[in-house]
Amino acid sequence: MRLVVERFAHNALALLAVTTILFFMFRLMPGTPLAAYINENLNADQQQAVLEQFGLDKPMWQQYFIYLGNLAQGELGLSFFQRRPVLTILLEVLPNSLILTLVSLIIAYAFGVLAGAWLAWKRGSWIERVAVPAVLATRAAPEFWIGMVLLALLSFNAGWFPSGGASSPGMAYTNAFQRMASWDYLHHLALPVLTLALYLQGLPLLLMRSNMLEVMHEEFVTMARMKGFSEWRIVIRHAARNALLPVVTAFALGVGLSMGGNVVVETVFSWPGIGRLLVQAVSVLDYPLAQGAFLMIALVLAVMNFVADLLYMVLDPRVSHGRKS
Amino acid sequence: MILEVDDLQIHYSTRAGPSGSGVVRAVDGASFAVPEGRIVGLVGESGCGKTTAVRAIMGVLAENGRRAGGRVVFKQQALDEAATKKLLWRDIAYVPQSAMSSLDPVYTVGAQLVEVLTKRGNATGRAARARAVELFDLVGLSENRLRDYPHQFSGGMRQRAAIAIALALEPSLLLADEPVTALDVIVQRQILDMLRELQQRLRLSIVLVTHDISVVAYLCDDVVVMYAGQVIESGPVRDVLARPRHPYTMGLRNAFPDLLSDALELVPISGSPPDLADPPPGCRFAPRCPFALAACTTGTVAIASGSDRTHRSACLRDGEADQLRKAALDPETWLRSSSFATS
Amino acid sequence: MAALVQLRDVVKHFPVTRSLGELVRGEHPAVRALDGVSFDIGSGDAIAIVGESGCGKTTLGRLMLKLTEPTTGTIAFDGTALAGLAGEGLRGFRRQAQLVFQNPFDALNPRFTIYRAVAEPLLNAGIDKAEHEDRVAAAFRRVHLADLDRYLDKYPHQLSGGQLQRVVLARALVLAPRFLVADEPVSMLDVSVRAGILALMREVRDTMGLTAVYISHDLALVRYLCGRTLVMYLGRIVEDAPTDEIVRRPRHPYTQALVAAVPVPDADQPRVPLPIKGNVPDAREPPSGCSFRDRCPHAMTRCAEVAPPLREVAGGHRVACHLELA
Amino acid sequence: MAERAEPAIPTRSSWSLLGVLRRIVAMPLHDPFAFTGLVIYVLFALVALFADQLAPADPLEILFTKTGKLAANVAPGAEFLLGTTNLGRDIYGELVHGTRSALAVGLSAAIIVAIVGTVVGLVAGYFGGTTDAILMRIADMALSLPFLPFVIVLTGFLGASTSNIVLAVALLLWPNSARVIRSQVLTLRERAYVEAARVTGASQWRILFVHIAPNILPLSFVYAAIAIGWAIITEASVSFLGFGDSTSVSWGMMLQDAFSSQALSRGQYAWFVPPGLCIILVVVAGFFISRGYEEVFMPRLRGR
Repeated sequence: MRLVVERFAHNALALLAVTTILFFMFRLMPGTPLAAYINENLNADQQQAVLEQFGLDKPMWQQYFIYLGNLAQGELGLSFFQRRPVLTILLEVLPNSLILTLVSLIIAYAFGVLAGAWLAWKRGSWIERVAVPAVLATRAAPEFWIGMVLLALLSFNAGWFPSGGASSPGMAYTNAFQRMASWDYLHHLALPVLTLALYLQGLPLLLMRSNMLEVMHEEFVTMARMKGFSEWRIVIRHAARNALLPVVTAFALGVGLSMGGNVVVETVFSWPGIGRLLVQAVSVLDYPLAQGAFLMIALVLAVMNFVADLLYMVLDPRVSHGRKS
Repeated sequence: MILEVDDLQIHYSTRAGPSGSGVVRAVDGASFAVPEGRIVGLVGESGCGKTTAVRAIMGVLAENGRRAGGRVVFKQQALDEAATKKLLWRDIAYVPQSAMSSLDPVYTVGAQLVEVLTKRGNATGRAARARAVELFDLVGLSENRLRDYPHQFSGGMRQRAAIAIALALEPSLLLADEPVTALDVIVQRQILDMLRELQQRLRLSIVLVTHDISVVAYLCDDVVVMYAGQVIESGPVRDVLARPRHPYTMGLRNAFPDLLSDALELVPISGSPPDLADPPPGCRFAPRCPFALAACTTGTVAIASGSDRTHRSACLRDGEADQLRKAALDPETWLRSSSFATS
Repeated sequence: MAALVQLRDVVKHFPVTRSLGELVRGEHPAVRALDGVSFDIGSGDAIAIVGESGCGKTTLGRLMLKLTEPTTGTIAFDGTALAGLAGEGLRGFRRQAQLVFQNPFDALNPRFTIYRAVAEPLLNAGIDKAEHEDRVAAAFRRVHLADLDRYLDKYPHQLSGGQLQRVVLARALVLAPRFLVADEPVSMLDVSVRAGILALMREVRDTMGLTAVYISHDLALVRYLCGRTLVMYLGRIVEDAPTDEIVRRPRHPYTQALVAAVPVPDADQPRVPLPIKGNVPDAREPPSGCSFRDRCPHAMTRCAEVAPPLREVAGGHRVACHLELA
Repeated sequence: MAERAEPAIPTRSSWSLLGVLRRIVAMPLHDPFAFTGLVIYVLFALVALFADQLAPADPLEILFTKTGKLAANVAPGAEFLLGTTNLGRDIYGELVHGTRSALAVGLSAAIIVAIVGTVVGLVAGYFGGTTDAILMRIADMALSLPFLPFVIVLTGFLGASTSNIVLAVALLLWPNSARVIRSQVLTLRERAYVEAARVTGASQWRILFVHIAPNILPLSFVYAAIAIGWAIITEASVSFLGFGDSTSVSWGMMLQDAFSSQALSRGQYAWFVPPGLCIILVVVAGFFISRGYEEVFMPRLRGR
């Protein structure tokens, strides 16, 4: 329990630090600080409202606390261009990003863990000698480029998948849930998921492989062998269970990391997610929206960091159960 | 005899170096037997092959190791790989040196005990849990520690838990590899006393691998002394320690501290054990032996029994054992190393 | 004879990570590695510090070499308090006090040749480079690594454990120190090699007139090295006496158990039951009063109330036990 | 006594840091992975050096056919090895010149990461205490920033220049190496031979630089090699998103051009496949080299 609180505090502090960095980044940008919040396209009333809301006429340190207060209430300002509250826009696209990320991560990790364990078992074979450099190459490939190649081959050339977006034009749904459960949505989701999964499987695969190789030499695995257990039981119950520990942490961290990486994949496939939103906002200098999107990604990262810590605690009794004797 | 090891050869392949052939003969023709219901100490210095021999019996050599020859016979049955697999843990169990690294860190000790009982024995879950309580009681651990993880145990308790797991399926032979080496002297004594008591109560036969002849003297009935991959002396502990017949055992006896003896001198054996990738011809101890003759450096010396049939030694000058033993008590003897070492 | 090393009420606490509750209550839990240790080491003496793992003996050795600082209490070397030493004073102390390590395989920098390793103290002490070769050669002769040139350009991994420990000893002796601490100097070595290193340590101690401290868990070995032995239990000295007294007439119940537990290489040894039960308690929460009382066969009510002080019960024999003091 | 042969044994007088450097340089010769990586690096370095000879024309020049029409979307052939873009630029020329910016970005980020990471890791690990706590909290902070979004925001707002990208990458990557180096220093500090150096009176700085740092150097190289890859991928991603430095040719920019001008739907593989392969090759070379170093210098990871 104490550890849980500790890790929570740790991640919360990190998030606070990120928001602080962001605040000063926007203030220290070239031009007047006002430029970051007020766009000449807004009418006078709107400008006045923003001025007051963010305390832009007050000293910097007061602005900082007003900013934190606003954040705490989910008040992220108005988008310059959409003229809508930033939070509303973010919440609209967030599910798309989360679905994309989670689905591809689950596929990537399920595959990576199994294939990694298998490669460890195949150690010294020609398969391993070919597979390891090949997997390294998938880690070295830019995600967006994988997406481009898949798009050209499977969408434009073969015509199997739509080339972008989250739903075909003209489709109407009664609610968001129904839309996401539809075949059309899944059809659009497939290529971005494939791209991300292809990129993401490398880390769990290589991690699992090297952990397995290491754990297989642990004395407790040899002991399991001496006890006469079946090879299956030794590999799964003892070796893989221990080798999995660091991979689980990597999974939760991967959610946060790939939320960042999604930026490019979402752009390639015009996937209406938070990453694409960030890119669009930055390119049109829509500061409130860019800041909001960035913070949302940072928040997901912090939450997933915390989940990673919790998972590790659950899985590793050396962390969760203190020393007794 | 419950266990007979005959001419066992274990080779490790290593990258060929300038000095070696690339094959390390870790165990090179070792033979010994374990009589039913006795505790046999397998002693020797690091790298003499004692641990390798025991792990070979359990069928778990490192990947670069292989059994290059010899026979292991358990209760009249020759052990090949398949036969070993069937016997493991049910008839022959193992107590490791470091119980910390040999227990799986992510399961409770109780779960690991139950796993053996249900997957290798034929106990049901409920029966296994009841038996686990019994076993913990047997080794002097409280049953509520069954729910604890290995890292929550102290060193001595972990060793007790490892013994409980070894005894789970009521094996008749226990191979214990340095089971008390990492422990403090008081805990060590507690574990040794417990092993002796369990051995008598459960009619166990035990092979105790150790480098410590004091532990052998305290616990064992018989002793097998190994040097450089070979058995050089064996017999009842009383005979071997009081009247060693092989110069190496004599030297070891002189080099070993004794809390109660009046002698205030420890005498080292000069030199160091040979490189097992390129062992010297003849008796492997000859280069360090103060009594070596020219004949010792050629041919091989088989282990042979002397006048009393149970005490065997592998020394060309076995006939002069009594005179050599007297000379060996004089520290001066060991100061001049073998004349064949340098020539 | 004047004391070369003097320890007074030395306490060393290692802080442990605090729980949230302890944090709120403002508590500072700590492992009491040493809990009020006082003794003197006369110039030229050789004493042994004996005890089980976790009793604080290694911490004590590190404190005497100023490798760590005591929480409270004072340690003086040749009349100077170690606490105040810095700069030139500290360098002067380093020239006089040396350490021999437990694990010779780790005590030498794997990237240094044997020559560099042994010459390093000379370099650090600012001794003229022209003298280095001669002094290294002299140190090698002292540890009987006779054919010098065979070793100088070797790296540690090319030597055996016994040879390495001789090199470690040579490095400790190259500055001709007055004080030597040896922490389990032979426990990592093979039995047949141990005796040689022990004999060598005794020899250099005698010829160089060193004051020496041997830290060990092995009473049987200590007997060959030291005239006087301190027995430690949970951070305290429980008995301090000539080694022969400790071995033949131990007075503290813990020492008695320790002596009884040591096996001897004799099949006909007496097998007396151990007069002790249980395990060493958690050093974070030692029992009140005498820290040995919960395992002691003679424990009385008084033992829980007052910690027995270490007092002289016979000439040169000190014991911390109410039974002996009564 | 078995004597293992040690390549390049320094003599009694040699300085050990030099010895380590020599081993670092000699290492790739012993590891097939690292060797491959090194060969790839050397090849790309040669291409970057001789870019003007390999593709003499200005890569941004707009080409016309003999009839005076824009030479747009010409298929690969003898005249244009990889064809031309929709704006009539020679793809092969862009590819060759793009090597320069890729290597420049990669190497400069790697150098910053190696230096900052090593210094911070050494100082935090060796001196510990408050210094350590502060440095590690800063590292935590940098690590909790979402990587690519941060680079995008920084370059998007501060201006799209190569140096800003390098700066952003370095800002986010140093904590990884600093943390690993710090934990390595922590274990080294406990080694008996480091304690031995203290007992024999070695100064703090001598211990840090003579006894500890040489063991850390290979790690710095590992992380530098990885940073090269990350920087190049990041630069490509940022360029692809349109926040790149528009004054120089880069592989990322080529990919952006291809993407935005519908090269994908036209199936102009010769336009967008080669830059991607180049990125993979350079980045994977870094991975190979870092693996090689890990295997040689961190035996724990060695596939026994």
